Amino acid sequence: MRKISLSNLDKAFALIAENAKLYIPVDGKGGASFKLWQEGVKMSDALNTVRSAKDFFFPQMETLMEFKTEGKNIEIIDNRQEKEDFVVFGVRACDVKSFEILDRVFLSEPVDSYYASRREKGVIVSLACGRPSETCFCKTFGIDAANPAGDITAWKTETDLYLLANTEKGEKLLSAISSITEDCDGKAVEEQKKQISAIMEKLPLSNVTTEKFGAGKTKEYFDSPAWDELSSHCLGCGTCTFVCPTCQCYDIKDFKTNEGVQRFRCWDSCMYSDFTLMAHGNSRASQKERFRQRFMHKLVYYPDNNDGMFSCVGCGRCLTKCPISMNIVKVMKTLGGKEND
Amino acid sequence: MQVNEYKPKIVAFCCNWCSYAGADLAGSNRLAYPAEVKVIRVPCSCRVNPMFILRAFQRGADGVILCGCHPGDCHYTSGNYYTRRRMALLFSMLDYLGIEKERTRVEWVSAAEGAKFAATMNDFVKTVTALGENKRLEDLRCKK
Amino acid sequence: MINETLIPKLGVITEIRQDTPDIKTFRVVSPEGKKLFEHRPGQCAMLSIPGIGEAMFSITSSPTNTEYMEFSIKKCGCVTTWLHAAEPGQNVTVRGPYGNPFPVDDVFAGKDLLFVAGGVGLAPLRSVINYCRHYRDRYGKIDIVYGSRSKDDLLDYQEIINEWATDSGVNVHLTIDREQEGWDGHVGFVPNYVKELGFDTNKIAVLCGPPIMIKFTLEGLRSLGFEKTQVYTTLELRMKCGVGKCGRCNVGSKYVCKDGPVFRFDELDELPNEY
Amino acid sequence: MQKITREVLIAKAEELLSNGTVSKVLGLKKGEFSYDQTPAVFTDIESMKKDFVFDDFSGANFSKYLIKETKKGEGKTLVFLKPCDTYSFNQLLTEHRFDREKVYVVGIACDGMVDIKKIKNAFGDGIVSVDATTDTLKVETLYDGVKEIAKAEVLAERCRNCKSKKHVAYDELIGEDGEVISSNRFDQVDELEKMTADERFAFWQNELSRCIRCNACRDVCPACTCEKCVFDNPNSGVQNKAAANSFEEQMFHIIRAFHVAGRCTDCGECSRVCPQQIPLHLLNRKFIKDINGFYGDYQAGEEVGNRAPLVNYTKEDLEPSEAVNKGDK
Repeated sequence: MRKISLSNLDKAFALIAENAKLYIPVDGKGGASFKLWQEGVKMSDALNTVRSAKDFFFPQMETLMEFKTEGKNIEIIDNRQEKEDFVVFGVRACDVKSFEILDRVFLSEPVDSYYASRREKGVIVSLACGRPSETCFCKTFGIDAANPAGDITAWKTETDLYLLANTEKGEKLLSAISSITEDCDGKAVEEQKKQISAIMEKLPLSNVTTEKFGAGKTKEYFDSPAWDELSSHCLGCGTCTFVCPTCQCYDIKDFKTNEGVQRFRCWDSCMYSDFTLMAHGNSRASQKERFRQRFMHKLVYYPDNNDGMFSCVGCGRCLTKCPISMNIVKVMKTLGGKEND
Repeated sequence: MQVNEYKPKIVAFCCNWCSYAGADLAGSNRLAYPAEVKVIRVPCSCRVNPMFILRAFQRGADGVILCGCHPGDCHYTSGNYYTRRRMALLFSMLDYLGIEKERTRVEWVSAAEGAKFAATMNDFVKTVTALGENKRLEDLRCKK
Repeated sequence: MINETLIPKLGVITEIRQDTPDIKTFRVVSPEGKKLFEHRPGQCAMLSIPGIGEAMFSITSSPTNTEYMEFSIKKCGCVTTWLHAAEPGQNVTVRGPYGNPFPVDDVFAGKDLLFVAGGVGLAPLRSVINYCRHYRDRYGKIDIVYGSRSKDDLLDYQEIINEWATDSGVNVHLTIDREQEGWDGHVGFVPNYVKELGFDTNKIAVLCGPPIMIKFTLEGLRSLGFEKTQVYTTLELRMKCGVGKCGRCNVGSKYVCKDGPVFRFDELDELPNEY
Repeated sequence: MQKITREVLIAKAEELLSNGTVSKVLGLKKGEFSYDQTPAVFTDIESMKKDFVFDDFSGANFSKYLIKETKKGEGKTLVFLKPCDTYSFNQLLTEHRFDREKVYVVGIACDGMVDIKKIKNAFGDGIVSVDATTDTLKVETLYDGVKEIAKAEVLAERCRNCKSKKHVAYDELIGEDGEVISSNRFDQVDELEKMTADERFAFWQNELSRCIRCNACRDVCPACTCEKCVFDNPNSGVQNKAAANSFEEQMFHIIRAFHVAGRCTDCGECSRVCPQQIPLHLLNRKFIKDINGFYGDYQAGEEVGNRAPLVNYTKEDLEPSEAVNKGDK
């Protein structure tokens, strides 16, 4: 394990930024967001960014290819480019876990090359959560906020930042800043881990469990009468899906530029009425079906296809952002029954 | 020597009954106005939805002008009165967002005012040329 | 850089056949005049016109056709309307094949087969029917029940009467919804016709057509003694990626594009009713 | 002024449910924390006593839900409306969005609602509970014990600039009715107008670039009740789920605000729900201010049946060129 004094953090950022684009969470209007590090940019102390870190690998909008059309002819232009190396610093345990969930979608055959190339070039430096929020429930999904995954795990104390490489990529990055870090023992980190674990136990949502959910439960919940009430006031906006680190549905659309056609992919939301709309009708006709799809996908369908892994990381973003304060915790508690209370 | 003179792209929405005829008259009277002005005929100035104006900018226009019958002379009695309110609010909003207010304009041009049409266009093109390219309401995808 | 499934191949429409008033069949080959890719019966492909959109269509031609692929397309939405206005020589982009085929080489092998189709529902089945006709000796008796609104709405009518009906061991039963001049065949809805014909249950049935037809035909077959494990169908939902990633064509935890479109009815029973 | 509490409202609901005036109650249901409340329909008083909640976090505007609720079943829906909600209520009636006969409105006095975001800005994450029974809130935090903060400091933006304490629609009032008050709600618009165009552009770029196009502002807006929104219509050419660049962000927000211009009652829901905290009300207020300035004072929803300024005109209206220059002052 290595450590670096917080006063030297800017130097470390400068060193990293020499070889790769470095993104860190920065405070701004409306909350923290990941921004490109430049001289003078200060890291945010916020627990989490408003948008999740999935943007780095699965951006809200990206061009897939272009076309030129002339008369009856079409020319297909594959303008994919080698991505640049980049480092994302300060990703929380929940968001790091979300990459694993996205990987299972985008890196399964056939591999999504857009996602894969970003994943290959990105180095994740995670940061343990010193002060989890009341909306956090990552523990529910077996995530340890005190010990996040990632290429490098970092712990921040009052004075120092402790760094531990978990992968080859991480080792490489650590060695790049070895001149300003020093070897150290893990005492301070152990101490912090204990503290964090103690806080996690105390959090109001620490008793939420996934016991009642998982693979093979489709029949049990699909026709539950609870969906009517749960979804009855859903606005059908896309806030929950767009702030969610694990929502990965996308749309592919064409944009006619003045020269040709750009085919792009953008985030889509199963909460939107046109998500499944076809020329002859809609297989999910009302908001109830759309709402059900979102939560069934996270709690049942995804586990069905991914060895029981849930597609929620308990980051709590939907809890804070939903305009009507409806969220996965309320869904789990309602469907799961009393035991979950 | 190559002269790289900036020529703005101007979209002029002209009402079918007055301003389009005014543009016609300007043509038949051989009154010159810049070729950068692309005229789009609309049944009434009131047909112009605020979205049309924004999309003209998106597609690369540097200035958008809307011409209709003089207030009181609308072929449909009151269309241009609504236009007047809508555009007043829209232009004020564009200004509020920091978009140059000189890029948008409404003029009332009757079928008899060929000269006014040409003069208006000349003046508008001059104004927009002085402003230069539209950078604040542009869609980069359309600017390759 | 690795291959990207979302990036399509270029195809050329070489021939357009007006099958019915609202269905055209498009023949597509590569710019070099070859077949674009190999597929199995029942699989689909994404056709697109840049700037208009991309949509999933079943490949109607049989895999045994080595020269070209065909798509029978009904005019109903944005892309299909555009395609209907296209002329031969038009380029399109194609990617695929997607989805699971009908189990023609294992489950179907050696069995009697019953195909039941309604309207444009014949499109995905035509590929299987022609495949089975091509390898005629591998299968038992083949029955085809096909119905449409009127005689003019029968897809591939010429092929049906000139080729399918003349094959030995292939029985074609056509029906139309209402009486029509010049039609001396059966009149009535497909599900009733299937019941009237009364097939023995020692066969595999394959259904495709409008949801209401599928529902009642399945009931009809059940009343004749068919098990759900003997009956197959093919589903269609809105798709964007074709590879189970964009997240919209799922029925429960199955993606129609990846795990389907071919399902057996007992498999569908395991899925929620959302298709 | 009578303090409106949960108990007062439950008692009123009990009375109206038991005498058959209403068959259901549209209200808020308590959530996981002391501040997250979800709209819900209660049909019996027991469930209300269990889950119904009303406190300083009950800021949601209920009028839009009435469109859906009044279409369900027979009987009247009881709804408690704050003064600002009643304006939206009237505006929806003006646009014939629901049947007035199917709603029973109890007007409730309001002394402003609290914004949890402001509490979090003050004390950070980890709010265990908030006691909002007095004008000084007691906030229990995970890390710093119990903190106190004046309610005035954490009032929601729209309440800080409340335009009216008067109910413009009700069947019954609890407490006394207030008056239309002169607010400072246009101050921020004035400030922006005083900036140079460059500064304004920079300001809005910073704000609008955060937009994630979740459509929450549109979906929550009581004035946005189109059956199919232009931004959901594939044939409109503007149906994009993600803003590709700054143009589309601007386009969406200009058009969204324009489509509700003259109908927006300034209820502030758009800004409340924005996950990126974009001050969307500043766009709506600009239109309101311009309408007042150009065509005379107009308050949407003040009376049922009022003709909105954008579907109205006078022969003497000012010219767009004058409007733009007038906006400067």
